[in-house]
Amino acid sequence: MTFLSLNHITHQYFSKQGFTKAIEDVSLSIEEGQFVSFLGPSGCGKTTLLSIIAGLLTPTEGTVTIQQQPRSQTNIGYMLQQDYLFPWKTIQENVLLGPHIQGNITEMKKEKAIQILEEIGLESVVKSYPSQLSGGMRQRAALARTLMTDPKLLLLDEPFSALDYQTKLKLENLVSQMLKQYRKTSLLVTHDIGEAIAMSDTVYVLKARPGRIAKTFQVPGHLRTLTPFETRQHADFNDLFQTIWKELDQLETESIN
Amino acid sequence: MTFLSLNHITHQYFSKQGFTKAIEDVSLSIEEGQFVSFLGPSGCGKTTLLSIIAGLLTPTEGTVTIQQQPRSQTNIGYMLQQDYLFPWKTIQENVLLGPHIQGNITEMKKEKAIQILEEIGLESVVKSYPSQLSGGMRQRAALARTLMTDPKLLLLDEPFSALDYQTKLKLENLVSQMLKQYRKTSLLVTHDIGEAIAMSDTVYVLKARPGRIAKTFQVPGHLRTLTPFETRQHADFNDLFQTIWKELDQLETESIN
Amino acid sequence: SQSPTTIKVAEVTRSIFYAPQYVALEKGFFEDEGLDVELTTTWGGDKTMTTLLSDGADIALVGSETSIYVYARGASDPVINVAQLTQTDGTFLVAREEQPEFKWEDLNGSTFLGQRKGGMPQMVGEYVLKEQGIDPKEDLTLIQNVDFANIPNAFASGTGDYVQLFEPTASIFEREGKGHIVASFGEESGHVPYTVFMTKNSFLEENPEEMEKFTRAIYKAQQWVQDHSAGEIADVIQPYFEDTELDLIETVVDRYKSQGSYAEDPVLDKEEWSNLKPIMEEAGELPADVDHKTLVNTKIAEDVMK
Amino acid sequence: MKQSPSTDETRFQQHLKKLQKEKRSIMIWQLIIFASFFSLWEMSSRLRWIDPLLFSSPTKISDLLLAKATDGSIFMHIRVTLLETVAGFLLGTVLGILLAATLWWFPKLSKIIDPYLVILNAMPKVALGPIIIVALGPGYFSIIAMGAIISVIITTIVVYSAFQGVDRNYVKVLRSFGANRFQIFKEAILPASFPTIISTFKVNVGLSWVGVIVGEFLVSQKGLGYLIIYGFQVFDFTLVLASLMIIAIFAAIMYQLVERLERKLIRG
Amino acid sequence: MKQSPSTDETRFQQHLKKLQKEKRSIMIWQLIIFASFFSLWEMSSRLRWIDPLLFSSPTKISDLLLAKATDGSIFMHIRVTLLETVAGFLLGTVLGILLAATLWWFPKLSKIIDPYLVILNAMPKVALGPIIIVALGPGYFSIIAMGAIISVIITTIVVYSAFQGVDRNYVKVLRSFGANRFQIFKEAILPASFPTIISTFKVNVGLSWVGVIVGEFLVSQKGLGYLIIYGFQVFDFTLVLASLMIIAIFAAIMYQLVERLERKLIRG
Ligand SMILES: Nc1ncnc2c1ncn2[C@@H]1O[C@H](COP(=O)(O)OP(=O)(O)OP(=O)(O)O)[C@@H](O)[C@H]1O
Ligand SMILES: Nc1ncnc2c1ncn2[C@@H]1O[C@H](COP(=O)(O)OP(=O)(O)OP(=O)(O)O)[C@@H](O)[C@H]1O
Ligand SMILES: [Mg+2]
Ligand SMILES: [Mg+2]
Repeated sequence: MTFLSLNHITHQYFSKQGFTKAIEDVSLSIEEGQFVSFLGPSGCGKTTLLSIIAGLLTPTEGTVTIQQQPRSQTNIGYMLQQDYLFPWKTIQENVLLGPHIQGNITEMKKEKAIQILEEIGLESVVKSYPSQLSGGMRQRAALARTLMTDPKLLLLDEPFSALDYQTKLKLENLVSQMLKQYRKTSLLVTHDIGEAIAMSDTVYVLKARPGRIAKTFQVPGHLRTLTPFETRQHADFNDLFQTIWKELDQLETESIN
Repeated sequence: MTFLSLNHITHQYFSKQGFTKAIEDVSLSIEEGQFVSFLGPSGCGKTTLLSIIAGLLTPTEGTVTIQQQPRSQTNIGYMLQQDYLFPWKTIQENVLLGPHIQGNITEMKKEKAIQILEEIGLESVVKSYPSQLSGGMRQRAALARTLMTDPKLLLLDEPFSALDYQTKLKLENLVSQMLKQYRKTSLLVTHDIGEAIAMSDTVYVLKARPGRIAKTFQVPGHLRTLTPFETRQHADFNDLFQTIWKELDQLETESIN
Repeated sequence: SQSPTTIKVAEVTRSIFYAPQYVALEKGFFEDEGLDVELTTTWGGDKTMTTLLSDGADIALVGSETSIYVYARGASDPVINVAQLTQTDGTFLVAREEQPEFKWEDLNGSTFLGQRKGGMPQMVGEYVLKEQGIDPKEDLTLIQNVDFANIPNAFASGTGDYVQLFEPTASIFEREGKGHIVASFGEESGHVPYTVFMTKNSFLEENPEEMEKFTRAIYKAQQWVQDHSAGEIADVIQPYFEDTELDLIETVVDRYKSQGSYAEDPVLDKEEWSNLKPIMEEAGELPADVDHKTLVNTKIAEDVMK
Repeated sequence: MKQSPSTDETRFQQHLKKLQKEKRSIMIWQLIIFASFFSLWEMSSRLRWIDPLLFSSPTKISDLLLAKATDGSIFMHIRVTLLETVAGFLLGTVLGILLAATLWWFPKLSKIIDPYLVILNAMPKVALGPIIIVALGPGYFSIIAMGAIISVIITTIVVYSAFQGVDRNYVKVLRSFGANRFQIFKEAILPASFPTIISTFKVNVGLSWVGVIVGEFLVSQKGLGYLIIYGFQVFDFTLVLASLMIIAIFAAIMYQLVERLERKLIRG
Repeated sequence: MKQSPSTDETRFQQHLKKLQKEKRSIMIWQLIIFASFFSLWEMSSRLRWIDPLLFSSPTKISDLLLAKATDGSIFMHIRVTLLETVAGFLLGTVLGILLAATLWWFPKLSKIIDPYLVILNAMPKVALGPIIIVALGPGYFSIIAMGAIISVIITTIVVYSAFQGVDRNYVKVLRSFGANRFQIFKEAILPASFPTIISTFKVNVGLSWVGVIVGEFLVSQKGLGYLIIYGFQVFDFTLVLASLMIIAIFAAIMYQLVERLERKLIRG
C-alpha cells in the first residue's frame, strides 16, 4: 500500500533579485515500512524536499499525501541536518521535547524515553547537557528525540555527516536495526553513496538546478537483509557503488557545463 | 636515510587545575620521500604531535631532528586541521602568503603560484575570496599555500575531514599524485582508516590518554603503486582495513574501561 | 598704534542681568581701550571659577561668593574682585496665583521652589526669607533639589506654590499667565557684591594696565546704561540674545534697571562686602571670615572713575 | 507535466507584487504614525491639553527652524557640533585601537593594568566634565576631548578582546611561515578583528554625540548643545525642542552612515 | 625510557610555581602603579606643582571620607545612588526585553517602527533630562527614569536582533512537534537569546550609572551626583574627587558582579 506520495512537487525560493528553483516536478510514492534514500550533489534540494514533506514549507506547486490523506504534522518525525539539541536542556529534557510541546508528558512517556536512551546506549548521560556529549552521542540523542513521538514516517537529513568514519558505521547499524524493529517508513538524505546503498531499499539520485529525480536504483534483495556494515563488505556492494558513482559523476560534469 | 626522527617526545598541557598528558614517549623515524599516516581516536595527540614537529610547540621532553639537525622552521609545510585561508585575502594572496611573509615575492614565485593553482584546478578562482569557494576548493587552495614555500617535509592534519565523500576521494588522488611528483616526505593525520591505507607507506595507530604509538602497519608494496581510489577498490584493501579496524575498536574499548 | 591685547573673559551664564557687559562689547568700549575681549560662556559658577583658576580665562564674571570659597580652600593665588557689575540679587519671587495684596507672610505653609544649595541666589533667598521673619526650615516646604536650568520647567509642570526665578523667565511666566511676580529678592536684599569681574592675583600683578583698561571700559558701559532708556539698551544688546524677542529684553532691562540692579560704578565697597558675609553665614556656607581688603581691589575702580 | 518557465516567472512576479504591497503598507503606517504624532502634538498644544510653554508645538518649531535656516545661523550651530562629534569620534576610536594594540603587544602590561581599565571603564565619564575643563581649558578642545574620552576605554577593551579572540590557528599558519610578531599583528590580528573594530564605530558614534552634547553644556558659544542650554536659560522650549530634533536627526543619519559603511566593508 | 608519573607531577609543580611567580610580579606592579600614582599626586599637591585647590590631594580626600564615614553621611549618599542605579538598570533592562518580545511577536510592527527606533537610539539621551523632569516632576522618579531611559532602546534593539538571530532550525524542530508561537518563544527564542540578554546587562549597568549621575546633576538632594554638583558649587574639589572615586569604585564593583553573574549563568 502506498504510504507517502508526492505529486508534482515544485518549489521556488524567492528573493528580491529573483528566484531559485530548488526542486521541480518531483513525483514519487513510498510503500509503508520502506527505507528510501536521496543521493545528490549539494544544493539539489534534498533539505527542501524533506521540509516540504514535514509540512514546514508549502511547495509553490504540487501536493503531499500520506495514506491518501493530506499530511498531518504530528505523525512525522524530522531529524535535521545537524542534531539541533537544545543546549540549555538536558538530554532527557531534549528527548522529551515532543511530548512536552504536545502537553502530554506522562510517567509512561518518561519510561519510554529512558528505554529508548538505554537502547542507543545513552543511559549514562540522561542528565547531561548536549555540550558534554561527543558528536556521535548527540546524533543518537537527536534520533531518540525524533522517535519519542512515535512517528509513522521518519525523515533523516544527513544524520551521520558530521561524524567520523567509525562512529558513522556504528550508528548506521544501530539506526537501521531500530527502524526495522519499529517498522518505520523512512527517508534518508545523504551525500555518501555507500551509506545510501547500505541502508536503503530504494536509492533516488537527484540532479541539481533545479532538483529533479535523475535515476532510481533498487538495492538487491539479498543486500537488504544484511546490516549496513556487512553490506559495505559484500562483493555486490562495489558494483552498485561504481554504477551510482558514475551516474553522480556524470550529473556533476553536466551541471558544470 | 632517516629524514625526520622523533626522540622520546612527551608533551603535557598545563592548566591551573592540573595537566593533560597529550603524548608520551613517542619515538619514530621517517625516511626521505616516505608517506606516513597517523590514525587514532579523537584526542590522542595527533595535532599536538604535528605542532611539535612543525616547531610551533616545544615538547616538555624529547627532541626532534631533521636530517640529523635540530629542526629549522621554514623548510616545513604545515596544513592545519581546517583550511584557515585568510578570508580577507584573495586565493592568490593566500597562496603567496609564505613568500610574502618571508619577504621574497618575485615574479617567479607568482608564476609558480599560478602553475600550482592550475595543477589543482583552481585557475578560475585566483582572484576570488575564500568565502566564494566550496569546501573542497578551499582545501585545495590551502594545500597550494603549503606547497608554495617548497617544504621538504609536509604535515597534513586531517586535510580531507570536512569534505563530502566524492570530493574527498578525488582530492586524495590529486594530493597523492602531487606529492609523489614533488617527492615530498609527508605526514598525514586522519580518522579514516581507508584514507590512511589508500595514501601511505606506513600507518601508525595511536592510542589515547596519553597518546602513544600502539601499532605500526606497513602497507603492502603493490598497493602503494596504485592511486588511492584504486587502492580502495583492491581486494587486499579490505583485509588491511579489517585488521586496523579491529585494532582501533579494541583500543577504544580499552580506553573506555 | 599697537595691536590690541587679547583678554579672555568667562561669563557664568548668558543673561540680560549682565547688560552692561554686552553694551561694552557692542559699543566698542573695549576696543577703544585697545583690548580685544573674547567672551566664553561657562555655564555655572563652578565651571567659570575652574576656568579662571586653570588659566582658561583671564577674567571671570561670576558671583563674588566663589572668590571666598576659593580663598577659604587655601588658594595660593587668590582670586581678586576687581569690578562689580551687578549689585543686587537678580531673582524674583513668582507666585502661581495672582496676589495683588502680597505679603511675605503669605509664604507660610506654602511650598517654595528655591534655587539649589550653595549658590548665591539660594543664600540670598533664604536670607530674605529670614529677614521677613520666615524660617525656611519650619514655616514652609522648601524644595532645593533642582538644578538652576530646570527650576522653571519644574515650576511650570506643577511643582511649588512659589518659585524664585531669574529673568527673563519671570517675565515670560508673567506674560504667559503661568505665574505672577510678587516681589523682588534684589529689592529686599539691599546692595551686595553680586556679580563681579574678578581675576587671579598674579594676573592682576602682571597686567595692571590691562585690568585698568578693562575696568574703564566697564565703567563707561555702566554710565552708558545709566544714561539710556531700557529700549535703547535692549537694542544694543539684542545680538547677544538672538532668540529672545526685543520687547521681552526691554521689559527685563527695565525691571533690573529700575530696581537698581546694575551697579553705577565698578567699585565694590566695604559696606557691600560686609552685607555678603551675614548672608553666607546664615546659609551656613561661610567657610572663613575674609576681609574686604584681602579679596577686593577697589583702587583700580576708583582710579578709572577719576 | 513540465512547468513552463513562464509560470515560474509569473509566480515570481506575484511574489514581487506581494512584497511591494507589504512595503507600501509599512510606509503608510509609518506616515500615519508620523502624521498623527505631530498633529496630536499640535492639537494638544493649541487646545492647551499640554502646556504650550513647555511642549511648544510643531508649527512653532518649524517656524523657528525656518527662520534660523533663512539667516543661516542654524547651519553654523549644526556644523560646529558635527565637527566636534566627528573629531571626538575619530580621536576616541583611533586612540582606543592604538591602546588595544599596545596591550596586545605587551601582554604583561595588559594583565597589570586590567583592574585599572575596569575602573576607568565603569566610571561614568560625564562626571568628568569640569576636570577636563581644568586640563584643557574652556573651548573646542574640551568638548572634543569629552566626545573622545567617553568612547576610548570601551573601544580599548572591546578591540583588545577581539585581538585576543582571533583564532590561534591563523597565527599558527603565519608562524609556520616564520612570521615575526609585527607581521602576525598586521597579517592576522588586525584584519581578523576588523569586523569588531567597525562595529565599535557604531557604538562610538553614539557615545561621541553624548560626550559632545555634555561638553557643550559645560562650555560653549556655538553648537546644538549650546542652543539647548541657552534655550533653558531664556526658557525658550521651542528652541530646546528644535535643537533636540536636529540632534536626533543628525545622530540618526550619522549612525546610518556608519552602519552602511559597516555593511559595505564587512561584506566586501 | 618511560617517564615516571612523579616527573609529570614535578613538571606540573614547576609550571604552577612559574604561574604563581608571574602572578606575584603582576600584583607587585599593580601596587607600584597604585602607590606611585597616589604618592605622586600627594607630592605634586604638597609641592604645588599642581594647584591643590583644583586637584586636592589623597590625604585630604581620605580625611574627608573618614569624616563622612564617621558621621555616616557618606553611606546615605552611596545608598541613595546605588538604589537609583539598580532601579534604573532593572527598569531599563526589563522594559527593553519586553519591548523586544513585542517586536518579535508582531514582525510587521517591528518593520513599521524601525526608523523611529533608529532615531530614538541615536538620540543622546542625556539631553532629555529636562523633559523627564517636566513629565515626572523633580524627584527620585526622574532620576530612576533617567537611569532607565538611557538603556531601554539599546536593550530593545540588541535583544530583538538576538531573537531574530536564533537559528531557524530550533524553530523547525519545535514546529515539527506542532509547537505554537508562544511555545516557540518560550522554548527556543528566549533561552537561545539568553547569553545576549545577559551581556546587555553589562552594558546597561554602566549606562544606568551615567543616567543616574546625570539625573542627580539635574534634581537631587542626596546621592553621589549631588555631592559632585554641590562640591563644585561651593568649590570643594576634595568633595568632588572623593565622590568621583566612590562612584568609580562602586561602578566597578557592580560591573564585576554582573560579569561574574554572566560567566556563571552562561557556563551553567
Ligand atoms: N531559505 C532559502 N532561501 C533561498 N534559497 C534557498 C533557501 N534554502 C535553500 N535554498 C536554495 O535552494 C537550493 C536547494 O537547497 P537545499 O538546502 O534544499 O539543498 P540540499 O540538497 O539540502 O543541499 P546540501 O546537501 O548542501 O544540504 C539551493 O540552491 C539553495 O541555495
Ligand atoms: N591548548 C591545549 N590546552 C590544553 N589541552 C589541550 C590543548 N590542545 C589539546 N589539548 C588536549 O591534549 C589532548 C590531545 O589533543 P590533540 O588536539 O592533539 O588531539 P587530536 O588527536 O588532534 O584530536 P582530534 O582528532 O580531535 O583533532 C586532548 O586531550 C586535548 O584535550
Ligand atoms: Mg541539505
Ligand atoms: Mg587534531
